[in-house]
Amino acid sequence: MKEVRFHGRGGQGAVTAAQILAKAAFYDGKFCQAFPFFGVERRGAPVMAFTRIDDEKIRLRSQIYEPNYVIVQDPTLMDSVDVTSGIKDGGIILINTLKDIKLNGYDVKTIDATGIALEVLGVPIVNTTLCGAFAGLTGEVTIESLKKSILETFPGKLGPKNADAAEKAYNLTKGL
Amino acid sequence: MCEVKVITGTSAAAEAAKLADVDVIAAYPITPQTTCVEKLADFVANGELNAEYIKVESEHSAMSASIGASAAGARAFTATSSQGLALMHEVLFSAAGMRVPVVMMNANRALSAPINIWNDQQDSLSQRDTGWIQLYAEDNQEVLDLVIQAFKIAEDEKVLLPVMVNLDGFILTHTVEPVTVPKQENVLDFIGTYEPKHAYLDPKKPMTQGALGDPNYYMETRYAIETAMRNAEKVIADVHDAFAEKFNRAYGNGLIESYNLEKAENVIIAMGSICGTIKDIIDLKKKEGVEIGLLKIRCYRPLPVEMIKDALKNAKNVAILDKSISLGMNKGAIYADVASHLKDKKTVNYIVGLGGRDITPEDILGIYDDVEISEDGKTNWIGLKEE
Amino acid sequence: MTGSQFPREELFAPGHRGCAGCGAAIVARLALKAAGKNTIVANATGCLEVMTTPYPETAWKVPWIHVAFENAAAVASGVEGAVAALKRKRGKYGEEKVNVIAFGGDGGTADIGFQALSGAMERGHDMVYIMYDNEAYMNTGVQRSGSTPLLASTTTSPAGSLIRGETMPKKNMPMIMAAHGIPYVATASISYPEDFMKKVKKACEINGPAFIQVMQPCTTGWGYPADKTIELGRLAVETGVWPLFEIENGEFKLNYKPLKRKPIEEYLKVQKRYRHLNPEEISVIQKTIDMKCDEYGL
Amino acid sequence: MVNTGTIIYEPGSSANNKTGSWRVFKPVLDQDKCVKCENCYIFCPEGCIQEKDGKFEIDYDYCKGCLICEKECPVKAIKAEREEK
Repeated sequence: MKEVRFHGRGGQGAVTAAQILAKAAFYDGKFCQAFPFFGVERRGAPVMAFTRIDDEKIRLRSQIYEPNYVIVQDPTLMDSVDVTSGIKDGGIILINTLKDIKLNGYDVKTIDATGIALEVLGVPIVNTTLCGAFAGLTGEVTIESLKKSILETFPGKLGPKNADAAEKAYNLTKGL
Repeated sequence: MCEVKVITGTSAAAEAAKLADVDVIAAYPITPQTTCVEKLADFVANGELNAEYIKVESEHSAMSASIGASAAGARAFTATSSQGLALMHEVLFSAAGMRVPVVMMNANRALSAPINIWNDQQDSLSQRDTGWIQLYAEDNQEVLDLVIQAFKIAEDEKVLLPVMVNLDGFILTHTVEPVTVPKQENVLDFIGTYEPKHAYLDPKKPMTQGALGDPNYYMETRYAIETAMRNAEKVIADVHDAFAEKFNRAYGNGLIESYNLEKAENVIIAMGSICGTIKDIIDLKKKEGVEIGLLKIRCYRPLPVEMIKDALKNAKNVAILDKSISLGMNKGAIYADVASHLKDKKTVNYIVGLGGRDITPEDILGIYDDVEISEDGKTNWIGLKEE
Repeated sequence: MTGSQFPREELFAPGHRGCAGCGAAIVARLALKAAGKNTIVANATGCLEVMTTPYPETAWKVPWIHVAFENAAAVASGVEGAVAALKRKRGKYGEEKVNVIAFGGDGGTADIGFQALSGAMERGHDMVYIMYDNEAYMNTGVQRSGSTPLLASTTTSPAGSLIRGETMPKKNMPMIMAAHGIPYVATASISYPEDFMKKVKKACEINGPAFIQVMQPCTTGWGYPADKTIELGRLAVETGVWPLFEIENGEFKLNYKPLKRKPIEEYLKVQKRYRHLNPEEISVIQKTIDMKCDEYGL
Repeated sequence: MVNTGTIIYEPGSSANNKTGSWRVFKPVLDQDKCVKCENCYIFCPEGCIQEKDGKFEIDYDYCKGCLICEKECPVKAIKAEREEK
């Protein structure tokens, strides 16, 4: 089983991202589960969301304490939240940033998801872009399934745009 | 053909109500139930569900309107949680006493104070004596399947009681996972149309519902509900079996589910989503050559006591998990109900997950270890931070 | 006057357990005569409910439902929803309009049932809510409600040496209902049956919510001989205590204006609940009634 | 056996309960004086004054003796008599 933890701010779509990833895994023929950290956070406050992916039916109902992957939507979160908490050996932390961030002892990958989102979507909403980057980096979900999941999540004009943003990030991170 | 959707537990409940082609929905929003009634509102707004959606001003009115609709002969559905369920308390008795087969989804959530929106099962367990059939889901698929089955159980002439389908707040309500959604024609073929013979409101055949029952009649009406509850045991099993045959999904015998109970001496009794985690632990230990078991209660009212006793005949040490607490007794509701029927075994009560306290696989492993050494009749609060 | 000015069909049967001279029974009987047999009734807990349906007997010849005290409007909402859905989906109830009428006493309406009533009215259900107002909780033994008038003595607002009965004026339900913007609000009295029945009929015909508050003297709670039920209702109107009016689509219309209002004392002196009043207190009540009548153009 | 849900299927079955025994005073209608104004008919809380062949008749099976009819009769055609019990 692979476990992913998203760090975001209320309103940035972390929960949606976790669900998009879960659905993408499902389209790849895997079992999945996605859920938010069950809080009362409002827009702007730090939030978490989780995705589980497995080849077998997922029955486990506890929260995720030792993720394989961590996705950070906003680097300023790292001032108040320990994004490295519990991460498994060999785990990857994907951070949306312009800077070259290093965290001692952790495999950190960075991407300017905000830049891609602004360019493709016209708004700094990075959740789908980061999903694309995650797919490129880890290969846990295929880009085809991810795009299908995104198109289903955003019916109408937003769908193709978000799928493009994800694909752009995917191509930048593939094989990194 | 079915369609598999990656959806939340509340969406699964809403999908099931839609498949059942409900006539009237009366609902009031409360966390973590809201996404169910939002989804239903979408269905109605888009013409996918032909129903009257009454946006009531409270849960008390939600239940009252549901009773009115069902008493008039309509298939009625509502959903609530926690404080909302507590607010309904008075009229829950009325629904059962008036024998209206309302189906309700309840998102299990803790009760105030302090205010807490997270999961435990205190809300529904506190309603155990209202005359409602209570069913509990382990995952989102079971939510959908239970809501469909609930209509068929509630509307059965041998039952005619309201049914509450419970799912753990957030743990299921806000978690997406794959759910197989059957075709509506198959569901309607399975549950049929609601054509009540006992209760409807039609000027062509006037009847009086909700009469005064004086001491000459009242006891008989309560006994009739108890009889219907006993009838429901068989109906729930039959409906489950028929559902399993038609839709290819089974859950034990419909009332309880045994998991590795044949060889296990140390077993857990539990209800709801935690059963999934427990099954994982049981499989894990099996690989190590250790046999432990689970008895999942799917139907809490009517409580299938004989089935439980029979399923546990090989068990020695029984850990009973409760996500509720009867204050002043230091026991959870399931323990209080079940332990007295297991006198030849050691029973230990574990109070877990109150107000959303997470229950980890390590907690479950610890309970299996503890039940073997703990003294009989003890109560342990798991994860309690003691000063 | 000859011929039948009133419908002869009786939809409210005799044998009910109401007190001799019961005003609530007159409300139900007249309302059903006006509404006709294509009617479903939802009843709040209260005198009317208890006295008409001790199992296994019912006084009702129309479909009737009771659930609890505070929820008649919510139950009626569900019934109305069911009727709409079953008509649309399964062709039930035929072509004719089905009236959904909720009955609640003053306690079940202005106090404990107020929230459910407000919700039902605001949601625009096609229903008629009839508040039968006897100005106290009669079913439980004459306790004060929000509809109890100033200085009336009840068992929970007793006339003592220090406190002289109810300290607050009667809650103004018709105006509160009018503020909901519903198409029809009216006051009525059982002592003016033509007026009351005309209003019930109109309320049934209107699409959307209608509210009628009908004054209904109570021999037991008010303390007067049973034969004076109608006389007291008439005195309430003639003295200006209970003006008869309609508010139709926001337009206020006074239905009856006495040539000369009778002094309030004539109304008060017949009733035990006002027996403790001294002339000064009677003049206080007279003043409040005068002010209200000025407001309503009486 | 109590009906499921304590539902009553016989509309108007309260008529089984003869409330006439409650009476202390009995209203007696003088048909010669009656002008058929219908006051007694419409104000009766029991609905036990009904028109039959052009005449109003009081059903003493149900009349509780409230005497609203006597009070509201404009021509004093109804008189109260003490019940002989």
